[in-house]
Amino acid sequence: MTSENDWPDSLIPIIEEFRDCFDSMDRYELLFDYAKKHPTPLPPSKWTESNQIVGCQSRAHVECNLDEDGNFIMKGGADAQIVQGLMAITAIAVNGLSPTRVSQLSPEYANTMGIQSSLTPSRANGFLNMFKRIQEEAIKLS
Amino acid sequence: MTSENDWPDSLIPIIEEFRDCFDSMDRYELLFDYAKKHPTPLPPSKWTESNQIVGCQSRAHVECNLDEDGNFIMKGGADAQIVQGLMAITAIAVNGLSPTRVSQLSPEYANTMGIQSSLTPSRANGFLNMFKRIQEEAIKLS
Amino acid sequence: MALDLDKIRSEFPILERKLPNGKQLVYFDNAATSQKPKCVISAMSNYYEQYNSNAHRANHTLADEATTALETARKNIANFFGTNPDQLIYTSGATEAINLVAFSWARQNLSKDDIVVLTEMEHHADIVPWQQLSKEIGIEVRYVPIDTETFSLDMDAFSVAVSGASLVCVVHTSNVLGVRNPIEEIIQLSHSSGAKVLLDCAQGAPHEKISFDVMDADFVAISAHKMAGPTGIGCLLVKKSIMEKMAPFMTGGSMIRTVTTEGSTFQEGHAMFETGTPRIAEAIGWGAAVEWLDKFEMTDIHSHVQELASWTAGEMRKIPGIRIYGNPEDREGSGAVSFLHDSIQSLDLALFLDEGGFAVRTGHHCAQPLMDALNVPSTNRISFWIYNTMDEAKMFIEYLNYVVERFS
Amino acid sequence: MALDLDKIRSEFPILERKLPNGKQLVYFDNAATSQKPKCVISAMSNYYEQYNSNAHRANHTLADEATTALETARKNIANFFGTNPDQLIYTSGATEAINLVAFSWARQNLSKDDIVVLTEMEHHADIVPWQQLSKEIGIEVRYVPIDTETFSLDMDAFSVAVSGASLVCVVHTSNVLGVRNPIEEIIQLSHSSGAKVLLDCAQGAPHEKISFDVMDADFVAISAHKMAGPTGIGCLLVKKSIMEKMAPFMTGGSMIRTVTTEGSTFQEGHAMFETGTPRIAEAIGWGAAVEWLDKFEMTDIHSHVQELASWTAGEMRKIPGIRIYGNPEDREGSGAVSFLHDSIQSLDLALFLDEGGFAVRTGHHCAQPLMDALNVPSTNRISFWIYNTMDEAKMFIEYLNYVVERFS
Ligand SMILES: Cc1ncc(COP(=O)(O)O)c(C=O)c1O
Ligand SMILES: Cc1ncc(COP(=O)(O)O)c(C=O)c1O
Repeated sequence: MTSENDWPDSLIPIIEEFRDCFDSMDRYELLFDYAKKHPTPLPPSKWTESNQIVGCQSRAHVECNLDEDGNFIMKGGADAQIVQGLMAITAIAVNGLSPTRVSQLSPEYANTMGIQSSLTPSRANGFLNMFKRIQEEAIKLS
Repeated sequence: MTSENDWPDSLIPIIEEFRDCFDSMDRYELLFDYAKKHPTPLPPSKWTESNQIVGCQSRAHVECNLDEDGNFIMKGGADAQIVQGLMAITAIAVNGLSPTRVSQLSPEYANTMGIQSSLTPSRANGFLNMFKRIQEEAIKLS
Repeated sequence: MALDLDKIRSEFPILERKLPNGKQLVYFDNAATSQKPKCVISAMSNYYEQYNSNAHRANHTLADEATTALETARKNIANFFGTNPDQLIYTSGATEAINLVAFSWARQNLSKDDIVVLTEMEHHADIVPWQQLSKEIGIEVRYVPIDTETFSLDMDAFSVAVSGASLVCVVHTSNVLGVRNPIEEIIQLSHSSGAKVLLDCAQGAPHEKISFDVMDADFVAISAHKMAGPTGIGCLLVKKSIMEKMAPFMTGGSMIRTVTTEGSTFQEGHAMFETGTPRIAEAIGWGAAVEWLDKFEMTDIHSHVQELASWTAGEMRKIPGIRIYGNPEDREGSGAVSFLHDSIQSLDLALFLDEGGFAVRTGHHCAQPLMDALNVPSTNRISFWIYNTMDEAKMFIEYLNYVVERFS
Repeated sequence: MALDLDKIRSEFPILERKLPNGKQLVYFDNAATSQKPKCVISAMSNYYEQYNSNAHRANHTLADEATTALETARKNIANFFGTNPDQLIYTSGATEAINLVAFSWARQNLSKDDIVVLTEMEHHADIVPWQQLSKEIGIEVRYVPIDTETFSLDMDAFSVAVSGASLVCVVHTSNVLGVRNPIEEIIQLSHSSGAKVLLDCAQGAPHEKISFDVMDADFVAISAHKMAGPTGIGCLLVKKSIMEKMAPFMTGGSMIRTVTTEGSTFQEGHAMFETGTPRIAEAIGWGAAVEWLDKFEMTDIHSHVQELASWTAGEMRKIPGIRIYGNPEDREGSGAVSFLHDSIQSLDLALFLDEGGFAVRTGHHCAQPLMDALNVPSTNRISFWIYNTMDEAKMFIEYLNYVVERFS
């Protein structure tokens, strides 16, 4: 598992940004912004039962592949913007890494960013389910 | 309804006897004695579904008739001696009265004798069910 | 008579709750479950601390006290619902009550060619048991549509659907729309075309006095937990003459008269349908709840809720992008306000509202066919009850305005 | 390790109860229902006072807390019974658990020619559902007799009966005799002849650690209220592979995945069998009860009960006219002592014992076929649990002697 000073480079400025937030509503606003900046969105037309994340309250779907260089690419889509924002940040973090690296990543960043603490346990669970799903896919792809 | 000074004569000495009891166990002992002295017992061979008193915890059966003089006769049988004792006393009280008189009697004597207060509500209920049944029969016979 | 809200609120310990983020709880999820006054909670604790014992066949004092309490509760609850205890069967809630009708009555009295009429407004509890029955014995299930402009049942369609039907199952008050259906007319039309009527009063009972004998429905399903009572209990009210046509459902202790290895005979009346150790504490709790509710007039509770709902809905309609599903300003109905914002997704809005301390339900509310009819996947829903205040409503409107301004 | 009885008793408020006649309560009706420690009562009050809310689809804090508590309880209860939460279905008690097997599994997997094996020792809850199934689909029901001298199952007869059977339903520990059946042998014999096994552990669970995964039964039925938990809840433990072969029983909210007017799809696993608003307070209470019980070793509880039972039974055997049905001196078993006096009728004795403050059960104990086998209409039964003391046992013997002397 990665430790804090071991985050993917792309994640570091995002973590800083969230740490500067004043309160939860600020963080949510930032998540809303990120939702719009998802680097590899999965459009609703591609949402299927097989790529759905179970145990999420909102609908959330992920599809993971390798690009031509063998680097990990996670496409994601969710109906709730806050979930979409979390997915976007996750995609920014994992896209371009090796699948092995992805499978060793820790989901702790959500905590470090102060997001997880403002989620109720079952929503935090939804996030962890998404993360687990991505790592399972990464293991399959590595 | 009868008031206290209106009990059938046969009941008066019994009430006195119970009032002299020291405690519930004494009263139960007396009920046991009366169970053996039932003037018109109904033997178990005559217990049928139609003469069973519903809502009694123990099995209890009554059969009511008029004798050749048109006086009320209640035959009773129960598996529990305490119920049988209560039935015996009731039989002593009502046997030989006119059915109209029986239908106007009050079940209060069980209270006056101190018996009802030592019965739990559902047992007291059982006694009242028996009494109601006898009165219904008395009305039919009058 | 106006309700003394300070006094009422002081009887609900939970209303003082602060959420982990420090915000004061504003409980607007009453259609999901109501809060319980102290007297209900303590009636149950008191049972456990003073006379807990298995009821029935009571030959010791504690057992007798427990039995008496259980049956006294039945009497009081039945009385509250305008009927006698012989017509009340304890269940685990409205869901089990409806299933009981499906298993004990419908499986006995309906067959392949029978027709059951439902509405698009039904809760899943009043849909799936009938779909299952249809799969099993082939009954036809008809759905009466709603008018999505007026949010009311299409009574013309109802009149057509009821013809030839054996059973009509209708929600008294919709948990999503808050709409109260014209049950008097429904009962009258159903009976005159020879159909029995099952009313799902899960939402109706907390808002309107249910008078079973007067309303003349054949079956009424109710949950305690939505009307100040505990979880785990509810009832089915059934007309005596119809109860006699019901066969046992679950079987075991208490519901039998005799058991031999050759076969068994059963109790009559409600006892036939209540097996196993009774929900004693729950019945006592519910009994305490109706006793508490009886201190008020249901019409006063209703007026209070209606005032909150109509003010709140009015203010919400002024907020850009908010659309309300239902007619919360109507005099009838539960005052539940289902709504959506056109750009803030319902689950995001749920999170924002929770962040502000507002307990609001979001989702399909176990009424997916209604969601389909409304052509939405889910709604946000606020719902009021006796202890909610105008201040809470104002705080909500203020907060909702802030959220919409910031996030839309 | 010896139990600290003073400390234990101090946790049960009811044990200080005086009856209306001034007598101190001696609670010897534990096989009917156990008393509840303060922590169980307050876990439920605390739920109602702090975070009462409808569970599932939790999009506000309270609902999330309630859901988490409900599922944490499931985890802890499953863990207490040596299995994982996926194999635990909440029911209203052991009775509903057995009915669930009859409705969801047996109606799917058995037909006319199948054989279900019961014993003469079963509680009505484990007889009537099978008789009903037999009436409905024509399965054969076989009863394994008991040896009325040794009060144990006739295992030779069992070996014969099991051949060709599809399902064997056996009570782990008899509520009347206190006898613990050789369930290991029963499970082994049943499985090797291809039958599934349902154990009625209503009486076993309060006296012996149930390790579902180790014991390898297919179904286990348990009631919370007999093991320090509240009324209105219990569970069915089911092997995952078998749960997959079960069809829905009661239907409605929560157990569905999708509902349309065309039809519905269902959840998988335990969620398929739990519909309607969950028994939230009850699950939380039961969770607190297993947590409390987990502070002790079940073997210590058992030794304590066994010591009381065997001393009491020994003394009772010295009283003229008393006959005991069962072997309370045995190392195994629940220590329930069923008895009769040869001249004092059981209901009279019940009244005398109640007068002395002793809560004792009297009747057929929902086991009429066993009564028939024993050739008695009813018995008096005392049953001990963790908080009973040798002093209470001595008072009982003294009082019973007095009653017998005075009334026989
Ligand atoms: C052996 C046995 N099985 C089943 C039951 C039924 O349990 P419940 O009434 O809690 O459903 C009992 C309790 O009375 C019992 O003792
Ligand atoms: C209209 C309606 N019917 C039925 C139910 C089911 O009630 P319960 O979950 O208490 O069984 C509900 C509650 O969610 C409801 O709102």
